[in-house]
Amino acid sequence: MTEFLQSLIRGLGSGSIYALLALGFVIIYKSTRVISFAQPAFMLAGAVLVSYLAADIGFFAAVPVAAVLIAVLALGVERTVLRPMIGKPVFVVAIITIGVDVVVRVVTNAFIGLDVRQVGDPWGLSTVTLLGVEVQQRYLVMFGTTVAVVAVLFAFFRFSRVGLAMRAVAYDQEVALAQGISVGSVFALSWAIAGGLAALAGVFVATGAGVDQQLWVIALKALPAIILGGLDSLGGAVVGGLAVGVVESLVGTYQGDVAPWLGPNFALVAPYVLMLVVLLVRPYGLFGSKEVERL
Amino acid sequence: MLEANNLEVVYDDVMLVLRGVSLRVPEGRIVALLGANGAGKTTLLRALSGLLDVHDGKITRGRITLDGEPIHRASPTRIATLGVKQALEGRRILAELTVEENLRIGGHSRPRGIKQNLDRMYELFPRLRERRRQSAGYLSGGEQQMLSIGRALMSEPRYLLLDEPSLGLAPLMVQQIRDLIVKINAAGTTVLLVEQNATMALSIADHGYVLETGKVVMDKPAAALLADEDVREFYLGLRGEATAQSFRDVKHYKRRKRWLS
Amino acid sequence: GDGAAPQEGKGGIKVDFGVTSEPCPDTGHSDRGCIYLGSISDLTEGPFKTLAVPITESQKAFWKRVNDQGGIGGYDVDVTTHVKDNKYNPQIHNQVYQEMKGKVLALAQTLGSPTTAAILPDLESTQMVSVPASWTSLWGVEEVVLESGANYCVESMNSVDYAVDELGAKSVMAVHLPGDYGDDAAAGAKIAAEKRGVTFTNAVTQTGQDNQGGVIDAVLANKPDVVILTTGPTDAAVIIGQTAARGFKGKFIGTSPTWNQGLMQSPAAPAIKALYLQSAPWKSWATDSPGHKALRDALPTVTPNDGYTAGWVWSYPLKAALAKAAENKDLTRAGVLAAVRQLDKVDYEGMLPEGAGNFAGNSNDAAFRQTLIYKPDEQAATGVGLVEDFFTGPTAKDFKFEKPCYT
Amino acid sequence: MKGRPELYTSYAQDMAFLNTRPKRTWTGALVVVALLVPFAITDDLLMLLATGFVAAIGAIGLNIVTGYAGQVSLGHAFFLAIGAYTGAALSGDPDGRVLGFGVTSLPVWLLASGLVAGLAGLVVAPIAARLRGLYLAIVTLGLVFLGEHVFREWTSLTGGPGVGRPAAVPELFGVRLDRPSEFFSGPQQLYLLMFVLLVIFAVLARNLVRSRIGRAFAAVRDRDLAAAVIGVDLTRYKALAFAVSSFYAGVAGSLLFVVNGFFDPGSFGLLLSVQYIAMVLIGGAGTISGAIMGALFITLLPRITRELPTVLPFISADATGAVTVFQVEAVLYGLLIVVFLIVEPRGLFGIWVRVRNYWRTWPFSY
Amino acid sequence: MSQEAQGNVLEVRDVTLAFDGVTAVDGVSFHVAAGELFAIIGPNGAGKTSIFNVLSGVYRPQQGSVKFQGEEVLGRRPHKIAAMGIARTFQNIELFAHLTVVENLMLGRHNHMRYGALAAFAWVGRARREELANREAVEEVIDFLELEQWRRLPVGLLPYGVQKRVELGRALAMEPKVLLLDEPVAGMNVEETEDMARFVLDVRDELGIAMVMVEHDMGLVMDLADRVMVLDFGKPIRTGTPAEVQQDPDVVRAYLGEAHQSVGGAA
Ligand SMILES: Nc1ncnc2c1ncn2[C@@H]1O[C@H](COP(=O)(O)OP(=O)(O)OP(=O)(O)O)[C@@H](O)[C@H]1O
Ligand SMILES: Nc1ncnc2c1ncn2[C@@H]1O[C@H](COP(=O)(O)OP(=O)(O)OP(=O)(O)O)[C@@H](O)[C@H]1O
Ligand SMILES: [Mg+2]
Ligand SMILES: [Mg+2]
Repeated sequence: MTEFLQSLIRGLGSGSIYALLALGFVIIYKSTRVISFAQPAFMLAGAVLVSYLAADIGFFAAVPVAAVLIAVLALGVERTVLRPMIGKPVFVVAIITIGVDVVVRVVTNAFIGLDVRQVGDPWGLSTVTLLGVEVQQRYLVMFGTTVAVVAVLFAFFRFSRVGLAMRAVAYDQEVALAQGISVGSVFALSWAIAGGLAALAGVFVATGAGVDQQLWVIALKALPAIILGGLDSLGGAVVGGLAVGVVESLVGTYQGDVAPWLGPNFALVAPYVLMLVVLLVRPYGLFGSKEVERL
Repeated sequence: MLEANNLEVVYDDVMLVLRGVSLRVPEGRIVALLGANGAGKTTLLRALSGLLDVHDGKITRGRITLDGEPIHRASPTRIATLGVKQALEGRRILAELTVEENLRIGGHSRPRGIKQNLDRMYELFPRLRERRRQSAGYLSGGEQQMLSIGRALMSEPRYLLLDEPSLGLAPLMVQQIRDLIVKINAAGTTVLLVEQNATMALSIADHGYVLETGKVVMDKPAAALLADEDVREFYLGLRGEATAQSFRDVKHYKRRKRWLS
Repeated sequence: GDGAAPQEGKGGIKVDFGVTSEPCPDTGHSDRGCIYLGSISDLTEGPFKTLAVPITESQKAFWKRVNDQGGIGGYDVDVTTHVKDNKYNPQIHNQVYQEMKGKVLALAQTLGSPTTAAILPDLESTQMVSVPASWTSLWGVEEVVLESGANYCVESMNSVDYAVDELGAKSVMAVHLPGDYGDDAAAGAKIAAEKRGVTFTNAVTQTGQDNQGGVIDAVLANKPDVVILTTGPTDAAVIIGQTAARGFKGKFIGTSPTWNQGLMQSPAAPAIKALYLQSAPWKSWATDSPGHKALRDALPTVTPNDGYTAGWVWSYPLKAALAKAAENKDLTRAGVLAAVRQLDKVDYEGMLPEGAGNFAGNSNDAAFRQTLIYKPDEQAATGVGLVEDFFTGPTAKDFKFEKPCYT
Repeated sequence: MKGRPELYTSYAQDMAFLNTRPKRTWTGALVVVALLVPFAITDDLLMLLATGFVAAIGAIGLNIVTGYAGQVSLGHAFFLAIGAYTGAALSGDPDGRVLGFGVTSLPVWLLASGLVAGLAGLVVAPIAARLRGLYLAIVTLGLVFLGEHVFREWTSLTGGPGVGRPAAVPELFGVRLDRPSEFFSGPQQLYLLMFVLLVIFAVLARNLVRSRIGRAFAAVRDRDLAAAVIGVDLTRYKALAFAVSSFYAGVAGSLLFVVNGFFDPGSFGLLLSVQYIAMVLIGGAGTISGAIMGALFITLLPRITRELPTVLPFISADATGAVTVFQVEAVLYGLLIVVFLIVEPRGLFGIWVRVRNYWRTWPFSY
Repeated sequence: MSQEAQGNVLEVRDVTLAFDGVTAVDGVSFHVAAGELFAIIGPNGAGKTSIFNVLSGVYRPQQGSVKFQGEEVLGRRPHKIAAMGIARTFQNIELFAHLTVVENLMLGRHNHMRYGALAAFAWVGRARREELANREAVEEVIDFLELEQWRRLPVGLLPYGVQKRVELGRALAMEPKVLLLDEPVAGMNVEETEDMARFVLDVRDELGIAMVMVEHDMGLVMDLADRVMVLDFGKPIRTGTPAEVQQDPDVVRAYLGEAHQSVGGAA
């Protein structure tokens, strides 16, 4: 039982990173219908930035500063590269974000240098005991942060005009423009938020062992998460992220005994299996909104 | 006054669609804009509301002024906040949003009045009230048309550019829309009305323009247009005598008269 | 098509590919000819960039020193004109190799084993002698490949022997990345474990900090006395840190690419200091030997890193082969390969012990079988301090190398 | 219909494969040039072009499902992999380290690779038919990850990651095409082989897309509900698009590494799928010639970026400095894709159309 | 012409279709005789398009039956129904915007060709023969609807009125037995409406195809239709000849409004 609980809690821990990452993807998707493949690069850039800043201004100051700086970077990218693409086919835009990812990542890599860098977080690998289970402190912090971020975003989308405007922009930019919504500002805002979230997630990923070039790969875990949850649902991103984390962890713990024939490291692809199963039942994920179809 | 002067519009850098159009929409009036399909009516509205960009269109010559201020370089967002609002051709409702969300979007540039305006729209279109929580995409064609007009009215624009509002509406509903246009005009909204239903449009307009392949070929008070031979024949379907002829008799190819081509 | 018939070059030496009578671009020795060597390395995005960049830089310094000391048979050696990035991808590796193939005499570096495997048939058919930047046991049986020091297989055998003899291990576990890098090490560990009669378990993992959950569980479930670790540095930090945090008390011995001195600052540092040992094919940066000293003198400003050491050590056999070929008046590809066949020892200037660098004998006779053990040490230049000098464990001593360990 | 300005005297002429004179002239000229190229350039470039031709076959396949039928698939790498392993295993050495059956005849393993991959496509199709847009894209991406897992584990087939296995053996009528013969070098022969195969598969694809099946694909893409109402069986045509596209992927996969001679399971990741999507988009979705142009562009791009710094003198050619030439190359790769798509979102085909229209209407712009 | 004698092509009996909360079609029954032009009118949202969607298999009603030439239609998938011989046009034009006029019409003939994927790859032989034969058929439709000058253009670029005509052409190319027209002249000017009226009459008189037409242009409906059914809130409130329907006070109140008198008027 404790084995199960521990596995579950570890899953929720890493799941909260995936959730944060997934939120970034969802925010951009909600307002532009594009999956931004530049998120991994922003995540890496955020972690690297903190690794430089933390030495001077301390971890807790460095994280918000880095999040803001990466948000500004994302804004710049939006302004120069994405703005001209308003109204162009989304898949072309998605490929452009891949180009952006390459550029940002290569430049960031140059700043990583040859040694693994550290973000200097205060938690390290220390643990606390909760309900008789040892839990890493950093996981608790991540979980808390994710909850807080989601609460803020929810409020933002629920109670501000901007939330609805974002959705309108996503579905039909001309209509949005005709209503006096500034499509450009909506794009900029969503990229900035997504950039900030990516930076935050990057820092959390790096609290474990440090920053190296391969850190960005983790961002791909957000893909099954957003599909599971439904591409345009904030709540879905969180549920999806946590589900991916938990499935990965539980499968990792038990698959070796239950189904060894699936091969080692099956846990890493288990989220995709889960995703497939969910989509067979719900083609728009758990909470995604359905496309309207009528003649 | 909303005014276009000698406007030239090109799509995709190659398609010259408006060839020097001038048009005046004086404050407080209803101006009708008639013309065959493809004449450039929608293009003119897009130019006025700044939405050409989305369609790869450009104003290559001429200017547009709102109360004397040039606005042909302004962003659509800015033009909308100045109170010039276009109800897009073809309904263009946001299918995935609910009916009410569609209306709220319409009120984006006037957040304070949203509550009242919602009530106003539901009063005008009771059908929309019934369907308010439903995805707008499932509405019937005519209901979508109502939603599209309602959405445009949500921001209480000073200038309302209506692109074929009667399209797909039942006769009774067409009358209601006509009355509605008169009503909002009386309440202070200036209207530029693009219509295929010329009878309806000219019956309420003060002034009318006829557009043919990108040029204004007639520019007269509505009453004068109603009396014009050609307009009667080609836009109202009336020939000589006051009664419409039956569609059963139009068996033979009719030579089209054009002012220009 | 490509093709160059042997011709008479400078100093009456026979040459074909990649050797010119014109001087090298920027050595300033206008009286000498130039030997062009190619380098294909992982220089931007790939997983081994942090080793590859120092290796490449160090080799540049190595050959500059060779040129400064008079070059080879009236020629300077150029290793900067034909450097390419392979992104650790076999296809790209092959493409850039094809690009430089007709313009170089030999390869001063071909980084990675799957990447090198992609060009191996071509290396053989064109008699292109090359220096690998990897330690797989496959190279022992390939005569065009000039490996130095012990391979992963030997290194792990020695680590297991060390674990049994010095740490009293009764059980060992190999935790490694897939591919011949990891597989070779795991194979060596397995051979040694069988020979020494200790329990052996095997766990494959993947790179990525969040992907280590499976092996962490496996280590905790098996509780081996010693884990032979063959992963990337951050993977290692996660594995060591997390297992220690969850109560694991066994030791880890990692192969060389597993280590990065940046780990000393990581949250896992306490665990690493307590549990980690590192095996190595040669001595680290700060060692007192003529070769090491020359290396440090050649690169006075860099942050110490044993990537530099590796690049430097690996270059000696090629230098020896070129010198021998020049002596034979035959700097053609075939001539260099013939020279390699005559090399029964190489002077590593003390960086490897006497007897290293035998390319003349069969693979079993030629195999180098000595390894060192280091442990984390904050004071040391590259973060590790020596624990056990060059030794050959009983397993490696008796093992017959006739084919790669992992097949 | 007689006497129209196009001067067609029958529908057969109008519907012919190359129905205008410029099309015929251009295509003929291109073929001649392509056949002369191997005698004019170096082997490494030939090998690159040969790889580009193979990629073009794969890109045509992806274009069929994505550009024509509108089903965006990020799973192409998976089907390429199936083809690559089928071809390699069938033609592999029976006594080798990895699975091999010794069937070295190229037509046999080529067809088999296509069929096996096509079959895999059919199996996936029912799931795909339920999904739309990015949901489909990411689910097919899931295939790639699942495939990677399988190929990693199935080492007796794949040799395992980081080890790999030899690629399929290109033997035609008992002659090994990758080895030099009396008249040609290996790369020359491979170049010609791949070119001929590309021409064959491009013609077949072109025929398909102008047939009732191709029209049905386009209908499904533009508006699937309306397509159903006029009589197109959606499930069937979505499945067919997947199957045909996978068949092409299988064929391309089996050939893809023949030039290199060697591949490892790490090759079939997300990146490969993305590259193929990029080929289709950069070439111009929904055109066969666009797919070919896109494939050549993406295949040659790294080479171009490797050459660029040598003509830009301010970039140090140093591998180790603060800004290395390799970082510049990598950045250029990304930048070129970005700039290219911003300037011409319709891709190379769009540029071609623009150029053509320009000359057609020259000297009048409108 | 005696409709009873010729038998009914289409028989709709007691069809009810509800979406959560909305009953779009409520116990609708009607029949269409061979060669008849049957019109359905009614206020916006009355359920007219929904009936079409039921007939063409897009919606599945909760109850009722639809017999086409004696065969049950309900429960079949849309493409099967199309193959049986029911074609339609759409309220919002549903052409394939990127394809040319010819290609759109050829799509209408999708089910008149039988060759499969393998034949398509090769193109010679059967595929070629069928393509050519069907191309001839399509050109006849193009001729019939006077679409020559647009044939090669992508339909997305065509004027609205022409697109509506192309849509009619695509339906005709299917060689249906029953044609469903959903607001064929909406958004058209007088001129184009007249053209369309002429085509509709030609379809009936020259091709003898039975039609069901939904339309808000009362002039057109009253002039052309043989019989009219009026729908309100999903329920039929009156079925009869145009003259009968026009006089019905319920119809006037629910649908026409007082002003219609000046527009209508059959010859
Ligand atoms: N985005 C565009 N790109 C290119 N050409 C366009 C575009 N939009 C419209 N056109 C062309 O411009 C001309 C005028 O179109 P416009 O839509 O303004 O006409 P309209 O008078 O509103 O017609 P309708 O009554 O059909 O709405 C037409 O010939 C049309 O084909
Ligand atoms: N798929 C659906 N889901 C929910 N409600 C629907 C759906 N389809 C139609 N409806 C509802 O059913 C009613 C009838 O719609 P329908 O489209 O049949 O009307 P109509 O008679 O064609 O009207 P119009 O003349 O305006 O086109 C409408 O109120 C509409 O909102
Ligand atoms: Mg218009
Ligand atoms: Mg309707």
